[in-house]
Amino acid sequence: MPVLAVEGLSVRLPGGADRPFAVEDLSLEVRPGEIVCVVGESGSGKSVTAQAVMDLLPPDLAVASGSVRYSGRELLPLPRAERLRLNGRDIAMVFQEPIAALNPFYRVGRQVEEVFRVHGAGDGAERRRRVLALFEEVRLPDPARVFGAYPHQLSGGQCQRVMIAMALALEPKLLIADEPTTALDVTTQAQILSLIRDLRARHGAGVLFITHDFGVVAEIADRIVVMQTGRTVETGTVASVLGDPRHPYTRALVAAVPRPVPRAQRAATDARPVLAAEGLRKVFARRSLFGAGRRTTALDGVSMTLAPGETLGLVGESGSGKSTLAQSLLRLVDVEAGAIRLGGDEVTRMGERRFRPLRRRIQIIFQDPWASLDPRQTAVDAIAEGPIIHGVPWADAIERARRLIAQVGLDPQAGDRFPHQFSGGQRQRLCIARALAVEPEILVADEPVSSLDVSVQAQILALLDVLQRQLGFAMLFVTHDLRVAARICDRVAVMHRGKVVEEGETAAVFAGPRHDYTRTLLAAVPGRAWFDVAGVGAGAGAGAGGAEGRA
Amino acid sequence: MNLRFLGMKAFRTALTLWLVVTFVFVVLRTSGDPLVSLLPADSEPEVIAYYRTLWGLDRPLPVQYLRYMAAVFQGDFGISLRDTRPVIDLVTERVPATALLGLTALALALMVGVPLGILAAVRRNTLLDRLTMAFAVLGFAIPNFFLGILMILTFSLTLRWLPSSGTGTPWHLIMPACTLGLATAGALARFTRSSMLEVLRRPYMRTAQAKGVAPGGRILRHALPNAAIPVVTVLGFSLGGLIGGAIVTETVFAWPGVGRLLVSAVAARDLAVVQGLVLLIAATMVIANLVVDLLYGLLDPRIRVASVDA
Amino acid sequence: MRSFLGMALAVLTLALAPFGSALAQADTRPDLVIAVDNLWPTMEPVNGISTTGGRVHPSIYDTLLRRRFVGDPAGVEKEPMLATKVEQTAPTVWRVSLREGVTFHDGTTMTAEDVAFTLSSERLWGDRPMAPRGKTFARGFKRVEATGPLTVEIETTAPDPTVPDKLALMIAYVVPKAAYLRMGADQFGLRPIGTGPYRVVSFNSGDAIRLEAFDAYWGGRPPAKSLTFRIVPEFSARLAGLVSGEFDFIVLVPFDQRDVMRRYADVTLLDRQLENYPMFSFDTLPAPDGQPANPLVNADLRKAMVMAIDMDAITDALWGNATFTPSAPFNFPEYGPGYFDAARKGRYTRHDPAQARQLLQRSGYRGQELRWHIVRGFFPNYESAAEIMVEQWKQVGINVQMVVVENFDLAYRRPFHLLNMSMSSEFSGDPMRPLWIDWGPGSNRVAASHKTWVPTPKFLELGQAFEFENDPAKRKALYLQLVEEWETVTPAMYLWRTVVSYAHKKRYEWTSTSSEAMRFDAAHFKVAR
Amino acid sequence: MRRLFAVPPLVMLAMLVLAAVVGVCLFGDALSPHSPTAQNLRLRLRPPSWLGGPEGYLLGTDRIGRDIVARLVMATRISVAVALAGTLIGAVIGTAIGFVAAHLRGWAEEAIMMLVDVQASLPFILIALTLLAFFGNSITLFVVLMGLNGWENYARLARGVVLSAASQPYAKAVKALGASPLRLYLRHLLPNVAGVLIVQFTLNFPQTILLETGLSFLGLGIQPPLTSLGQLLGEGRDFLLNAWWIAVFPGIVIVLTTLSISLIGDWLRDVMDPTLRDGGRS
Repeated sequence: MPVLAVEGLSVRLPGGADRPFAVEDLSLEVRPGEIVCVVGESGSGKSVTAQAVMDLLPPDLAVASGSVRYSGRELLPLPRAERLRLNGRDIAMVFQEPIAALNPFYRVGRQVEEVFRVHGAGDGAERRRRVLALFEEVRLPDPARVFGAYPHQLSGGQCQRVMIAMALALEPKLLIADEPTTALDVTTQAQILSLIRDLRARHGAGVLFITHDFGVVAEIADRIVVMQTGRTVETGTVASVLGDPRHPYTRALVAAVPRPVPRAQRAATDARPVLAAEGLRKVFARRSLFGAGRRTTALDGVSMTLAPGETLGLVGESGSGKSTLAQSLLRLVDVEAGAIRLGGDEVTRMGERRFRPLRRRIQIIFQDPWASLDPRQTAVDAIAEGPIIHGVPWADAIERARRLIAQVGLDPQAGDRFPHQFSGGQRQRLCIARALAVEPEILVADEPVSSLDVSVQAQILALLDVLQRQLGFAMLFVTHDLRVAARICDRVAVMHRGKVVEEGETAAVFAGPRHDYTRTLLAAVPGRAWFDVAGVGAGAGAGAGGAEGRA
Repeated sequence: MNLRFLGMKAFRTALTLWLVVTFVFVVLRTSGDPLVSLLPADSEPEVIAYYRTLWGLDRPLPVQYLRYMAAVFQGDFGISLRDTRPVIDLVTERVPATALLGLTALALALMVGVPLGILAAVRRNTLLDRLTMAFAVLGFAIPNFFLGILMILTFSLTLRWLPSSGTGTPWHLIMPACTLGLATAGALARFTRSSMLEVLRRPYMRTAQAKGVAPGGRILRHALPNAAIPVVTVLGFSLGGLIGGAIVTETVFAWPGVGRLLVSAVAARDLAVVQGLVLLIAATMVIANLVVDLLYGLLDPRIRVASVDA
Repeated sequence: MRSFLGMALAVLTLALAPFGSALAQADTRPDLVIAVDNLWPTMEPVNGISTTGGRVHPSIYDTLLRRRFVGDPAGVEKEPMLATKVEQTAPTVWRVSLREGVTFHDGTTMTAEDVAFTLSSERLWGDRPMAPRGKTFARGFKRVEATGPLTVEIETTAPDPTVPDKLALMIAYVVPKAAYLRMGADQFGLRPIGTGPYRVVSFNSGDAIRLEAFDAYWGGRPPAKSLTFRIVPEFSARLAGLVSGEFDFIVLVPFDQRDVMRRYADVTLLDRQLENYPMFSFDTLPAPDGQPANPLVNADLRKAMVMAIDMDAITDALWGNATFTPSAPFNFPEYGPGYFDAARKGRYTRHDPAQARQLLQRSGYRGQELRWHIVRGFFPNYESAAEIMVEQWKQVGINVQMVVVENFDLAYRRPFHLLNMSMSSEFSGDPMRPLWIDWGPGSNRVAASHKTWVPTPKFLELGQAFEFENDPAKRKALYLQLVEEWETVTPAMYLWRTVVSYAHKKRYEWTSTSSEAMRFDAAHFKVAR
Repeated sequence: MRRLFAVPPLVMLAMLVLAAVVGVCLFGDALSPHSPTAQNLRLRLRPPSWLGGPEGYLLGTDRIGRDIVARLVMATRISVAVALAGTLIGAVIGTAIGFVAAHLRGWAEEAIMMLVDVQASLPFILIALTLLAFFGNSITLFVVLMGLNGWENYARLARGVVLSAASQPYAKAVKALGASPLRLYLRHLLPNVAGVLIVQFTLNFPQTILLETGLSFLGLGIQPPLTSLGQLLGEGRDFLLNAWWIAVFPGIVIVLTTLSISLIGDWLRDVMDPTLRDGGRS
């Protein structure tokens, strides 16, 4: 008997939304010891499905029809109190943001213990012993110390292990994991995925695993459910869906996944670098109310150069200092030591007023397309602002802005709209247009595709590629995703704890990483085995889904 | 707890107080001759001159300032011009009454405002929420002297349930404390509500639900402690509101506290008393805010316990 | 053990109960609570001269003589108090004989030394007096001396017929010399000691002063067991407290609230005219250099302004028949038939808009703004009257702007054209104080920084003659001439006779005085049968 | 966006009240045949005409026979004007100071925030009371004082939102384009923090009206011959038992006005808070 059987489930959205149902006519099954992945892009309804199973839906969403059976027992007609009793005991859940999912007010040990307390299991000493055993099982270092720690004292990976321990506490038959690794670094993600696999084997629970990442799916899934705008488009075993996708949407998605296969380096130039940094150092001192201030060394003697027209990838996990480096090159962050040369100009300590005209030469695009545009400025105004600042007459600037809008693949008529009227991918196109409007020699792209759905991501990467070829700017591409770096960079520099640990041509680094850390990173790329097996080469990128392009 | 941090805070507090003293001194001494209004209108010039010398008002302003600062530093706030008693005595004899009134009002505000705020947040967008918030806003939309007088006319004059004014029994405390506390209760209710709403949206609240914690436990054990932390910061500001309100409330109910003293000292232009009171009130507020800061740190583990990973 | 103790206590209580009730029955006098608007911070009777202090003083202290209000609301007669006799032994010398066996609240016996000190230069009129505010009222004193155990001699610089009147003033509240010198004036003001019917048991100037019956009072057992003057600033609270029985007396019932008071059957409302007249003075002096010219230097404008006002109608509207506007300047009924004539009319003190317009025409006034400085709450209804008067002036084309300020310091800051003042008619049996002391060369109106006029030579000449004239007929003639000279200048206009309203529980019988003083001795207060 | 126009009924009511108040301020003269200073000493303390009072005096007369309607119109105008001017002064000064603090950082910011602390550590009524009593009450000083009330809130708020807005990618991008700080603050940050400041305005405005009312009670508010709602209320408080209409009508106007603005402010805050707007659905 399946531990979870969902049949014809529909969840209604409140009036005024873009569609009537968040989830429509969904059916799926999870058997004991099986990992079922629900895959889909944002807005596909995969999280809502998980919430419906655990009765965690936000108040404005309601199940309209269908059935949810847990070990054969129909859940939907049960009273709320009864369903609450199942939570944590029979069905447990792991969330996306592990630190935020833990209550900051309590020590984590107590929070795990609460599961026992709520469901009336064991006495105080017994509960503590069991929590420590769980911590041991999820491979938390020094369980006794972790027991007494507050969430903010632990890393994201440690918190996710605590969450998993919490979920496993009462040996539930069904574990729901809602994007459990999305907020984690790639190496941590690999560890958590292997932990979940192990635990499934040991406890025999069924796992409903929600993710947007086909790499992760390839790593962990037994069976796959692909969702698009609330509907199931394809289900099947991992081999059948990944190896032979039937539905066009699935096919497009699979094709859009960037492969960790480096592209060929373009002809190397030995021209003078447009940008060079030497021995950059930056320490962030955080003053705290109690206890001495903490100091974090973000940049520890970093040097780099960027040749005209090339793309340098800056790869590293969170906290490695890659964004600090990117922003310090634009003088958005002031370094404490070192030198930055922009073309022939030494700009490290140049006065802001003198530096301002030079800013035209180096531009930046950011990760979050939602926050990167002034919400009260139309697209055209935003793009024209740079040229106007640098002395281009208003009419010409507007003209140039409209041209750029077309050039980044948007309808020029859409230029009079405000940012909130665009989708995420479209906004990122606008950001690119804004940066390019001042005709920079260098474009710094700080994780430009990290928050985008995989199909959109592929389009943006393709766009950058095309634009770079047309306009010839050099690009510093900051990313945590080796697969993305492989697709777009001529050279990569790997950063770890404020230092560049390895640098070289992309293909060379991927083929023969010299530094241990680089090797760990490469090994942790999810779905490596699948990519190797599938052997899908480069160039399969663009063309996924027609939804993005025109506004 | 970090000594350097405490030292910094103490230094800032002292600096703030010094600014307050200086500000008040400069403003009051440059605003006119206190003697003219202090002495009767038909005082002889010699009499005025006599008192001017007696109180040192004939000296240059900088000298008066330095003398005043030196005295304040030694805990001497001068002699009341009107009352001919040490300011410190006058003030300290009034502090208990105001403290009693203010703390009762604060307790009342907490007991009414916080539960109402929680209730409104939990039942967000229901009729209950709307009514609670309308009540909370009404709490500070009514001028408190008017509320006080209406209460006197209702509960003392007409119903004869409560004494109209003055001190003595717990009954005397009811009307002034309600009058003074109502606005604060409203503010607390509103703040608690928004703080609760903020917390209720947090992912850890969903975690608690996923663990199977019952709604009551989620509110009391998970949401409330987190929501209480920002509410504590509001208490510091509420104190200012309470002291400001006490000025009016004490006058309405003939409550012999600091507020009444201030009103009469201002009317009589009793410089020394006004200066002393302003300093006292500022010191109370600054110290209260310091306490709130520390309390905030103690309540919030994220501040109390430094991170260990690095 | 505990229950045994409890039992014992219960038995003891029962055993003592009859004694307790007997003791209680022994003193059935009421504990009076008087709700006042404020209390002056010192009870030193001279430094504390004020409305809010003067209410309390007669309970703590006795004067040497005092005006008798029982049976005569005008209080023309003076009765002996601590002095049994006051005689003029020479044109400038007065001998005061003192009552025997008077005790102060601290148990000491009053002697001539105490009285001489009370009136001494050391305390009142020297160079560095302990109670400097006494100077005004001790004008002309030259020597005060104890000439026997119970006699005191007072010598003045010139013959002064008003010395007995001065002995009924606040300066003559007798204080104990030794205690006063030991404590100093300030400390004494906080822990006052007098010979009066009640002694102070606690005094907190921000809250209340509590007095207990002084059963060794020379005038017999006081009629109340205790007095508490408690500050209750809000009228509503005073009213509620009186009606509900928390208070026995309240002061300052606003005139318009008297109807409300009358709704309560067990409350007696009492209006009392005081010897005081609120007024305003015109600034008759040319503006200092650099300031716009003062149109009020023209007497015709001042007279026009007086005649433009229907003062009788205003007084009637604001006060009903509780008070009146004098029909001519300084024509005050409290001075008796010698100086008062109801039929006398002032030359300008009447409402005549036509003549006002004529005078205005002649004055050359061109609508300049005239600022009227008014201290907030200066006198009841003063601002209301001002608002009405400003309207009436507007009708004839005079542009007056009332400027309500917080205190006298602000009121005295120029430029102002009209300034609120009051004139007291107290002090002597004739209009010398209001007419000569308050308008003569030594007065604030002439000498202070906020001076508003310069007396004419004729006024000075008449005033000096008036001050020392002992013959009643000549004195009256001089008075009438002085008034006429004053009117030719018209440096001020007065509004009405001050009236205050008290309310108390009906079960009390109480006699008020023509000043703020509230007397609670046996002659003035008793509980009705 | 879609909920922006779904105004709750209570807020709708508040808006109507506010519109009525504005209407009274603009066209109030039509409401009464009498001038606010015209007196009729024979018609003192008369009840509203619909309660047997004299014809033409819809809300009765005051202690010197002036028409309450005319007084109320004048008082509402002055109170609203004073509160509006005061709040605006405070908003402009406070916001500017907050921007400057956020821009300068370092010790200058410390000094400014210290000044904010000083202001915040004194109940404002204390400052107002003292200054008015010692400097004398003039309408100019009064408006300036009302302006000083609450500037520290704007300064704190403006500094806070600017600091957080300045770390937003769009601000960084604009800076990277080479925009001057002035351009960044005025063209980009100010419009984006305006919402927060407007909400603060709706909190500050009723506070200013109530402060004026409290000062009037203590005798330090607007002085005759001008009048204000607080002045009318303070004046009328002794008449509650025999001429209640003097205090009750101004009281109603004060309560309704402050209540309405606060309700609208609360609603605006909810509407403008994006985290409250979307339930956080994935």
